[in-house]
Parts: sequence; structure tokens; C-alpha cells
Amino acid sequence: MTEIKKLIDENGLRVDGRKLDEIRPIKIEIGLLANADGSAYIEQGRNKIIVAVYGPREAQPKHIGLHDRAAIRCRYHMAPFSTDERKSPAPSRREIEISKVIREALEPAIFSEYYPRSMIDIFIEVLQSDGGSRCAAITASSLALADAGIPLKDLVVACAVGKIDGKLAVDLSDVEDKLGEADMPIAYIPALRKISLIQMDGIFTEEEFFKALNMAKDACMKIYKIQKEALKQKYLQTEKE
Amino acid sequence: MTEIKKLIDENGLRVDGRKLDEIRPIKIEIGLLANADGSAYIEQGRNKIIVAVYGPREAQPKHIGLHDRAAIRCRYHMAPFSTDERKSPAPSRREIEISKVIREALEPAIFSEYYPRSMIDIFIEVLQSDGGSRCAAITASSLALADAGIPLKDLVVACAVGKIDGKLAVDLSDVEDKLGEADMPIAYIPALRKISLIQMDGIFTEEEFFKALNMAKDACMKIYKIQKEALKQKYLQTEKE
Amino acid sequence: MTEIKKLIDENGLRVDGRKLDEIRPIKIEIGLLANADGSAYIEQGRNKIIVAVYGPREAQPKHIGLHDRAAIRCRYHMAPFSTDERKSPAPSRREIEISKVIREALEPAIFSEYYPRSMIDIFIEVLQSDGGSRCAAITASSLALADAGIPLKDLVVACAVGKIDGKLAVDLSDVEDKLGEADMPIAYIPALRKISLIQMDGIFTEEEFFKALNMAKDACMKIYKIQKEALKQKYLQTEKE
Amino acid sequence: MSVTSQVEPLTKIKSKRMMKLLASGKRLDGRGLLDYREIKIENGVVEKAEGSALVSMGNTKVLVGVKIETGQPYPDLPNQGALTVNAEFVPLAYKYFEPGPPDENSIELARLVDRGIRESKTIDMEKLVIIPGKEVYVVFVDVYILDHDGNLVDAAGLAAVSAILNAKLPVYRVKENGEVIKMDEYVPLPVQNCPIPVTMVKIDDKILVDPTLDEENMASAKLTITLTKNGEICAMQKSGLGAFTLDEIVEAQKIARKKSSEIREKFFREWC
Amino acid sequence: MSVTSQVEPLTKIKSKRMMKLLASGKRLDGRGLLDYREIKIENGVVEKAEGSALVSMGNTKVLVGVKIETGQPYPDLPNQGALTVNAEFVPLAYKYFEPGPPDENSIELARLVDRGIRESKTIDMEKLVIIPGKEVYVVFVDVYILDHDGNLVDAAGLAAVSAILNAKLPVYRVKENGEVIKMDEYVPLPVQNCPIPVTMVKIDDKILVDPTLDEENMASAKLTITLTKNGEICAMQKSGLGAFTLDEIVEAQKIARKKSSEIREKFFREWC
Amino acid sequence: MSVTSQVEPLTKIKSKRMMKLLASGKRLDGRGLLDYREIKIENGVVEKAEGSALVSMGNTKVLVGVKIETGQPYPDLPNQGALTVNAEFVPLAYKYFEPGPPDENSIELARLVDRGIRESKTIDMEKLVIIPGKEVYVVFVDVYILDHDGNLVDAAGLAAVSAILNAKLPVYRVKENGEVIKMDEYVPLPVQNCPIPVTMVKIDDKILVDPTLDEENMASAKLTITLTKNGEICAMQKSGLGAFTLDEIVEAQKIARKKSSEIREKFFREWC
Repeated sequence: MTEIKKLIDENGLRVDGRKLDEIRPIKIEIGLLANADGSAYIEQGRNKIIVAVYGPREAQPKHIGLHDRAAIRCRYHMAPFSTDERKSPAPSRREIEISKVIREALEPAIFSEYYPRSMIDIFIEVLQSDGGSRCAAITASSLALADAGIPLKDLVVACAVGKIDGKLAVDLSDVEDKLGEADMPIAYIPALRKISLIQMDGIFTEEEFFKALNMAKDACMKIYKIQKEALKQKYLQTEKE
Repeated sequence: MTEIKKLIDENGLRVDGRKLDEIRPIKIEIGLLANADGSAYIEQGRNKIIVAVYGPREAQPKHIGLHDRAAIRCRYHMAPFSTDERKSPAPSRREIEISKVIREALEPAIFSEYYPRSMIDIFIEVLQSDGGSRCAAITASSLALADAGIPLKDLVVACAVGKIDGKLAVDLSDVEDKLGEADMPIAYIPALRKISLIQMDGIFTEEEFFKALNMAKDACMKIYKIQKEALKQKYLQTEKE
Repeated sequence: MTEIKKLIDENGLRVDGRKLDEIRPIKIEIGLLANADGSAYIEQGRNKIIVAVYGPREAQPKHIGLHDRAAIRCRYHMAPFSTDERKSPAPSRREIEISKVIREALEPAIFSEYYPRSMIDIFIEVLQSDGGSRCAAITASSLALADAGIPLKDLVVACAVGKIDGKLAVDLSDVEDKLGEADMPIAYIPALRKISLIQMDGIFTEEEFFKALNMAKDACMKIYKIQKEALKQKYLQTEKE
Repeated sequence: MSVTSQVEPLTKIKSKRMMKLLASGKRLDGRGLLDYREIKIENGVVEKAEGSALVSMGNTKVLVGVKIETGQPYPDLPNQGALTVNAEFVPLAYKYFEPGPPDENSIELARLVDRGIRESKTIDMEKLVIIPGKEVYVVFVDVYILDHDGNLVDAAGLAAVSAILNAKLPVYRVKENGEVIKMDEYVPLPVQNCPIPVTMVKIDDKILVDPTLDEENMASAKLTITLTKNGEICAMQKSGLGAFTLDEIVEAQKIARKKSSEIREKFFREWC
Repeated sequence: MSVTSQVEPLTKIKSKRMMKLLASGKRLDGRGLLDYREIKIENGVVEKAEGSALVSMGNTKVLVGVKIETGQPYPDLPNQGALTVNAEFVPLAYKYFEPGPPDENSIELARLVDRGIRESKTIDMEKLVIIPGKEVYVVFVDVYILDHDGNLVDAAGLAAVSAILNAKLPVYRVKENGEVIKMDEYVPLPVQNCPIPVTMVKIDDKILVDPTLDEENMASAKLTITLTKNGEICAMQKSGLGAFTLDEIVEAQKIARKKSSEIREKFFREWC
Repeated sequence: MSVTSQVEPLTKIKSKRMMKLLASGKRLDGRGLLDYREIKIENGVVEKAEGSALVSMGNTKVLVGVKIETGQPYPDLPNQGALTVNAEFVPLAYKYFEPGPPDENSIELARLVDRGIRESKTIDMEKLVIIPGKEVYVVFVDVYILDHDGNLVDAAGLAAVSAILNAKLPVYRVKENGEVIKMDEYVPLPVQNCPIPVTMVKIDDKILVDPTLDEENMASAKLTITLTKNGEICAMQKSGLGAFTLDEIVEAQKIARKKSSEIREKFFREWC
């Protein structure tokens, strides 16, 4: 722990061989759960995340129902075996905060007003966590929502930009997140050209911040393509069946 | 703890002097609580267990009510002073599981369908625990149900058969349970000739299992007689009053 | 901790220079919170306590509503930084008991019957605690109730009498409470000439008890004057505005 | 958060009868205002507990078990054993008791019983030290309500003191190397006092001792006063939505003093 | 407190069809009464866990992760490692699962899987000691339900055993001064048995193995029997509102014996 | 689980007036879009706390108390003190706050304030070590909301930094035998930076700083940007059901930069 690790080598490559603006390999599977109304599974680096969507269904308990829109319920949860040290199954403060920001990242893309007094449930289970699990979870959640047939303004896609060894880099892995100097996840809704999640910790100068914003947007657009493709494959496959 | 204790002596008798197929002394008292609709107290070996039944009464909270039958609520709970080491009053995982299997041992004997939207509460307090407390609790609970005037297909009676020093023996005490090789509690409803609880842990060969089943049934029938007698005494006494 | 501290000096004065029947300096501010329907702040010695009253409002959840009177909800809570050692924010057994006795000290003074099916909330936050915080909280709570326009039979005022170095003394401070031999808080409703809270721990002879009761009442009447004055100032000020 | 609780109302007939009887100094069950119901104390009913007692007071039944373990002393009291009083209002005892963590009523009862024991120095806590500052006896007093027909405090207080009186303290030996060994030997707990709580309610300006549940539901306020063997007051607690005049409290103290010595004489040894 | 639970009723058409098929020994999905759905076991799916396995049984999907840490032994078992089995019925898996602490169903499942592992001595716990009485391995078996279409116990039991079989145990070295150092080296867990649970339900006096959720909802009672490699019974559990005759239990035991050896032969190595 | 929350709607008249005013760059309370309400900081209000500050921002009132204790360091950071930020939304402050464990809003606020302090290295945590790897200072920052009229984050952030600045650190001496003794001496906390959060909301495509509760209820989204003394961004958080364009975020960053230095100049010493 005490040795200072070099996160960028002499060739400008990162610990896992990536370039600074290169995202990790992504694998997506849609509709893999039988019970859920919609579901999606994502692997991004070593992240393995599964998302189920239930709904729209009647708000339960009733008092959470809203008269003018669907209530979105969102739970980001990590399996006890998803981390290096076993995690207690009880929700941590971190999981509670992330559940909230993910919900608020997804809500602007959902036509919630179509379903007053209903609720839409988004259940995220992190089976294995690497850095950037909240972003991968958002990317998968919007696919699960689409798979459930929930009307969306567009998919939501998310990616972080961070700072490692003083340089900006996209889609930080676990070790980069821990040893790096800053991390800024954003969620983007391409059709609306809007950012629905932005968080940051670490240190950014103004200049770095502007650059990071653009890098994040570009990375999001790459992932957006992969999302769209996965959705297309799923529909083609469904039609064949 | 390290010394290996002999559980059966040269005369084939157990630590407390019993024969292998001999149940522990049982003392039963019915209707001892003033507030409960029905109640029973049982001593079986060093077990001291008291059971109260409330109901049928309106299901509360309403959502637990069932449209076609009474909801049975059952709680097996150990007093903090009932064990060798003080037990925390919060329900343990063991108590939660036992509450469920006891409920499911009793339900087949109750004419639940007579009381839709109602609930019947069975509250079991183990004041002192010896081995086999779940069985003694079932035996007492069916008496408390009868005392409450809940219509029953028959009493439910329960007893365990275990393996100690390689031999099958009925109604294990605490020390036999701890040092023994297997324990299989069953609950029996004589009039239905049905087994409504069976659990097992430890190691049984097929042959042992068959033999144990029969020994358990025989032991149950012995306890059933004691149950019936206790109920009779209670009614005689009530008539006199 | 082991050294025995003298709580009364050769001149009969206490650690903070007070005489035996002298209360600590009191500072009261009424109506300082914008959101609450009524509020009051009290400093008594080093106690700093703030009280908000909300209501009468519809009972929530409904089942706590009473058909013939308002339900009073009361919460005495200590800030984590209010004590010498940081206090966990979760309510302690002591806080739960004090919430109850404060509620029962205030209820006899409230015309609860005017507001069936409603609730009146009294939220007490101890920002800094010295001895006698429950008494100071009662004194402030009745002012917050008055400020909220809740109809009262009279203000409730509270003060403790304790025994230090074998002598009776009013309004014990923290150190006196800890090292003293007895403490008896009482709450008094002057217009009704009634005691609505009395608790005691420690050792009182019969004679001491009678004397303490009278000293407590006298101390309450002194504080009652300060209460009344604070209320008057508040109304004068409100009229000016 | 403490909330005004629902009280189960008596039927009109019953409450009228109660009030009429009270006017002539009588009670529904035939007692005078200052009479206790029959008290029975059964000691040692739970053999696995170091001490235990079952107290019945009319239909009210309270069981107390005392468990004794070893543990660290409180940091600020390195030379004293530790005492914990806990009360369980188990749903078996009353139709409105719900399972779950202790509510304000059971916490209040436990803390009131605790104050009686602690302030009267019932147990000599300084004798409960095994290694000063390191290992002491921890005494758990668990109050278990089995049948609730009012006056739980007095029944619990009597049961607690009785269970403490019959509790056996396991003997530990400290070896030279500091190891602590449990011996197969027991001595009594070092008891030096017996606090006796007396609970009274006020109904229609009358003071009654040992209220039944019906009487508690009709009462405007309740007061417990606990007295030591020397006649000192060691704990007090008012509860309920009403209030007492000063005179009523003075009167209640006299009553408590009288009733506590009657109970003491009947049930406890001379020296405590 | 355990409460009779709501069961989602099948549509009339579906339940009639199920009953009709059952009468002729068939099931809704075409299986015979004693046929399992297709079982798939995928090992090592979670690399960060010391062991893991994903079992699917028809539409039922259960993931088990094994984490191994070090800690103190249980005071009464100083020379054994520790084992903890926990089950999460996460809301992702079924519309009626709610987030929150484990309920009675997940506790029952975890304890049943635990009994199978513990009683069959699946892991040689005595080999999991680092410093006797002080530091041992703690094995966490976390059962994660991903998709619930009935027979969670068998899927969980198979996944648990599979995850244990592929788990790697980090090696620790104890230095002379007692310091414990984690080496960059792994060995397999000392596994010596594989308990295989077989779950059956009773519908209309018929015994079916590997019930779907629809079948569980129609069943009067359920029975799990877990067998070791030597054909011994090591765990059993009846659940549900109904009951079994003695003969049915005897029959169920025969079925369980047969099905467990079929599964064992198909998925597990000879020696376990 | 996070659930879309109810928002208390403004009356139609009020919301119309707000929108009309906004169109001309004004607000209900007369402020310009980029004006803060009057900020008051009162230091040292709770003497028992090692540090404290009460911040009012219009009707919003937030009290922060800092307590300093000693304890073990985090295992992965043996040479640093520990910091814990906690926030209580006590029911006294707002009619919709309920007592109970922290909800998502108070957790989010606490974690946002925590990030500002931690990332800007407000406190030099490496100076908070008493015995490396064994005993360090633990700094508790407790945020207490007293009156909620919007913009809790900025008020909490200012109060936290102010309380840290006036906190006194008790001095401990380590004796040769390793014993740690508390001296009767205090020094300031080693403070090296002051993060200033600036919170903005978007209403009808306008960016407003320091929103009132009414404005928060009308806003589609909220953004906090926290800046260090050197003008670096050290924390950021978007919340609310809406979203921002890239341009809006760029604009918001400029505003935050300006407002944070105004606040810094007015309330904090040059060096931080």
C-alpha cells in the first residue's frame, strides 16, 4: 500500500494497457431474467452488474404514489462477495447515496408523467465491482428500462473521467480510482443533450474541468453506440424467436 | 469440552437414567394465564415453556389478512435467562426459523378456513430450554389452541429422535443434543395420521432413518396420551368451578 | 474521578458560587425558528436547549389519532456534540424515558380535548447539556406551545432539588448531579397548583423529601416569573412589529 | 418519540360501578383503597438462571431471571461490578403488547426498577470485582411480564429483589499469571438492602394502591415511590396524563411508607 | 414473528390444466413427476470472490459467492475454522421480494444449506486453523437469488457446494513472533463431501421433484432431503401449510436418494 | 431504496409571481439571481464541543459541532487521523422531517460536505496521529439542521469549515511505556484549506444561487460546486429530477467560482 504505483507508463499507457481516452471493454446482455419486466447485464472492465426493472405497477405502499407522475424506486446494492473484502449485506451510506443519484440520473429520460400513481422499480445488483460501477449501472439500467417497454426520451449513458498521474483519463478502473487524484462521473442523455448526473471528488483546475467534461461526453457517446447496438441485437433476436 | 462423554452406560441407560425409547417426564398445565384466550405450560425434562393463544381476532395490520382463511401468527421466543449463557432478547436466526416451522406444524391441524380475514396468535416463551424445546413448544401450543376454543382437527404432538453413541434414542436432552450425532424432530397429528413437521441434522443411514421415524411416532403417541389427559383434567376442573 | 470533591464551601456556597436555594442564570428566547409553529430557546446554566412545536395538525399516521383529544408527540433528543463524550445520534434508553415523562408533564396543561384526531408535536433538541436538562426542556416546551398558540391551562415550569454534601440544593448543575446524593426533578403548573412530573433517584429521608418538595416549588415559581416575563417581552415585540 | 397512547375504555356499566364503589371507599374486586391484592412469591423457578422469582399479584404475573457473567467494568467505575436491568413486555402477556424492541413503557419500567436497586445499594457492587479495572461480574436482571393486570412496577420490583436475594454468584479464582478460572462453587450475591416500590393511582381524587389494569385505565395519574429498609425514599416516578397536588404527593408518600414496610415484613428477612 | 403468507393464486385455467396433467403423471412444462429441469452450473463467475458458482435450474438462477477471511474461532470450537451461510432474496429476483434484512424464508434457506454443509462435513473445518484458539479462517457462503422460479433450496445447495469446490484458500504464514502474513499463494479448500439437497412438493397426493414456482404455489407441503456422498441423510426440512403421511415421507426419501445420486454423478467428482 | 419524493407545491399565485419576477431577473425576496441571502456565522456556540459554528442564511439555520476523540486509525491509513461527517435532519427544523436514522437526503448532504473537506485537505490528517498505526485523533463533524429554508448544503459547508477552524485539539502525551495521557492543553486543528460550496438551481432555464425552499421546490435540478482556496474544484453534485446542458454546467462553474471567492473574502482568513 505504501509504494507509489505509476499509473501511466512511458508510452502513455495505463496499467491495463489502455490509452487515456479509451474505455474498458464492455459486454452487454439484455432480457436475461425471466421474472423481471426488463433486465440487462453489463460487464465493463471487471464490473459485473445486473439490473431488473419491474413496472409500471401500482404504487405500493400507496402513500409513495404521486398524482402527476410515476414514482421511480431505485436500489443500487452490492453483493457481499462483489468486493475485495466481504461487504455486509446491509446498505451502506455510499449505496444509499448512489441509489439516489442513479435515480435522479435516470428520471429525466423517463416519460414518468404517463403513469401517475404507479411505480417503476429499478433494482441494481453489483455482482462484482471495479471502478465506475455507478456509471455502468446507469448504462445498464436504461437498457433494462427499455427492455421493460418503459417509454424513454432516450437511453441514458454514463462514464467517468478522472485524473491519474496528473493526466485526465476516461473510465477509471478500481486501482486508478483509488490511487488517482480525481474522479468525475457524468450521465448523459444524447437526444436531450443534457447531463443528468455529475459528481466529482478530488482536485480539478478550471481548465481540467472543462477538458474533463468534454472527454466524458465523448466517452459517453462511444458507450451509447454499444448500448444501441445491444438493443438492436436484442430486438432482432426477439423478432427471430 | 474436550473430554468425550459417554452418553449410554453399560446398562444401556442414558445420562439421566432413561432407556433409549423413554421420554422425559412431562408436566402440563392448561389455562394458567388470565389475559390470553388460551394458554398452556409444559415442563419436559428441564424445558419450561409457556404458550398463549389470542384470537381469532381481526387481522392487524389489515394487509396480513387472508380472504379464505385465518392468518396464523407464531412467535417462538427464548427468555434471556432461559439458556446457560444469557441470550440477547432480540430474535436470533434460529428463533425466526423455529417460529416458521412451528407455525407450519400447527396449521394443518387448525380449521383456519372458518375465520377468513382473522388472525390467530400463538406466542411461545421458553422460560428454560433443554433439548427439544421446539417439540415441547408444539405439544403445548396445540393445547393452548384447544384451550382458546379454536376448532382443531386434532391435537399436534411432537418429539425428536436422535442418535447418541451410535444408537437411536427418543427425546434428546440438551447434553445429548450437543454431543449426539443426529437429531430429528417430528410433529404428528394422530387423527390425520400425518407428519406436519420434520427436520433433521446430523447423519442417518437409510435404515436408521426408517427406524427413527417409527420411534418418533411411538414417542409422539405416548405424549399424545399425556396431552389428552391434561385436557380432560382441565375440562373436569372447569366443569366443577 | 477518585478524589472526592467538596460541593459546598465553608461559606455555604456551591461550586459555581450559588447559594443552596439559588437557581442558575436563565436566558429565554421565544419564536426564533421560522418553520415551526412555535419555538423557544432556553439557556439555564450551561444547558442550551431549543424546542419547536408543530400543530395542531392532522394525526399522521392516522392510527395514532385519538377520538377525544389531540395526540401529543414528544421527542427529547441530544445533539451528538451536546455532551462531554460524543453521543451517538440514535435515541438512548434515557432519552426515550425522558421523552415520555416530559410529554406527561406537559399534557395536563394542554387543552388537548379541543383537537380530537389531531396531533401536536414537541421537538426538543439539547444542543448542550448540563444537569437538569429535562426540567429546562419542560420550561422551554411550554413556552413553545404558547408561542404556537396552543391553548394552555397555564405554563408548565420545572426545576430539580437535589442533595449535595448532605444538604438540599435547587437546580443542580452537571457536576452536582454526578457527585451529589439525590436528585428530584419536578414540574409544576401554577394555575392548577399541580405537580405534573416528579421523579427521584438517590436517597431522601421523609423530612428531606418534604423540604425538597417545597424548595422545588419555590424554585419553580421563580422560573415561572422569568417565563412569564419572556412571554410578555415576545408579545410586546410582536405588537411593535 | 413518545406519543399519547390509546387507552382501552371500560364499559360504561363497569366504569359507573367502579366510580360508585370508590365513592364509598370500595373497589370492584372488593378491596379497600389501600389494600394490595394477594401477593405470591415463588423463588428459584428457573434453575438455569443464577437467580429467579415469579411474583403474582392477583392476575398480574411477572418473572425475573438473574444471569451473572463476567466482563469489563464501566471505564468510570473500574472498581465496581456492572448491573443491567431489562424488561420485556412479551405479547403473551397482554393483547396489546406487540413483539419488537423495548418500547417506552418497558424502558421506563426497567429504568425505574434499576433506580430502586442501584440507589438503595441493594447489591454491594464493590464486592463484584474479580480483577480491578479489568474483569468484574456483570449482573443481568431480566424482567419478563407473563400476565398483565396492572401494577407491573411493584410486581417487577418485588420479583427483581427476590431473584437477586436467591441468586448464586459463581466463584472465580485469579491465578498468578492473571488467568481467571471459574470454580465449581457458588456464594450468595452480596445483598445489603431491599427496595420495595409502592404504586398508587389517582381516580376521581382518590388514591388507590396496587391498581388493576381497569383501574390504571380509569386513573388520571400514577405514582411509584420506592423505599429502602431504613425508610428512605430511593426512587420515585409519576406517570400518566394527569397531575397531583402537593398534598396528594405528601399523602402518597405516607401510604407508600406504610405499605412498603408491611410487604417487607411479610416477605423479606429482617436485615433487608 | 412468522405469519401465514399470501400465495399468488394461479389462474383457474392454469391450475385446472396442471391438475389434469398431474393426474396422468405429467407437468405443465412437459416433465415427468420425478424429472429435474435442466441444470447448468457455471463456476468461477465472480473472480473477486474466493469461490463462486451460478446455478440455473430452468428459469431459477442462484449465484453463490464464497469469501474467505481470517478471524477468531468460536470460543467453544477453538480448533476449527468458522462457517457462515447467508442468503439474500434480492428484489431483482421476484416481484414480491422486498429489500430489507433477511426474512424467515431467506433465513430458513440459509440455515438449511448451512446444515447440509456442516453436518456432511463438506469442509474439513479442522484444517482451517491458523493459530489454534486465536486465528482461523472464516468462510462466508453468500447465496444470491437472481431469478425465482421455484426450488431455490436445491439451486442454492448446488451452487454453494460448487462454489466451495472451486474456492481458493489464501495461504497464511505465522512468523516466529506470532505475526500472521498473507502469502501470495492459494490452495483449494479442504473439501471432503458434497451434500446434494433434493426438494419435493406434494400436490393432490402426488410427489413432484424440483417444483416450479407455480407448482410450489399449488403444493400443500414441501420436503427437502439432503444426502451425502455415502448415501446418508444429513439434513431434512418440511415446510408449507400441509403435512405428509409416514408413507409419503418414506417414498420421498427413496426419491431423494435416487435423484441426489443422479445429480452427483453428473456434476461432481467421484470422491465427493 | 431511493424513491421519487413528494414536493410541496407552491400556491398558484406564488409560483406565477415567482416565474414572472424570474423573467425579469428578480426573485420573490427581492434578490438578484446571483445574490446570496444575508449570511451570519456565529462561532463557538457550543462550549462542550471542541469546535462549533451556527450559520444562518436567511431563514436557514445550521449548527455544526466538532467533537474530537481518540481511536484506532483505518487499517489502510495507519498514519492518518480519522474524519466522520454526519448530518441530522431533526424534525424541529421542518414539518416534513421525521425522526429516525439518516435518510438519503441527510446522507447525501453529509457525504458532500465530507468530500469537500476531505478532498481539499482542509485538515492535515497526517498531523492527527498519536501513535502511528495504533492511536489517532478521530474528528466527528456533526451537522445539525435547525431551520430549513433551502440551501442546506452551503449553510452546512460553511458551518463545518467554521467549526473546524475554531476547534481546539486536546494534546496527548505518549509516555515511555506507551501509555497515552490527555494533557490539560489545547492547540488549534491543523487547518490548511477552506472549501466553499456554492449551490445553484435551475428554474425555467435560469440559474439562481442560494435557493430558498420555495425555489428548490420549483427547480428542475440543483448543482453544488465546491472550490478550494486556490480556485480548484474539489467536489460537485447534481441532484433533482431534471438535467443540465453542458453550457449550463460551464456557466454554473463560473458563477460558483465567483461566489465562493466573495464568501471566502468576507468570512475567512487570507491563508485559507
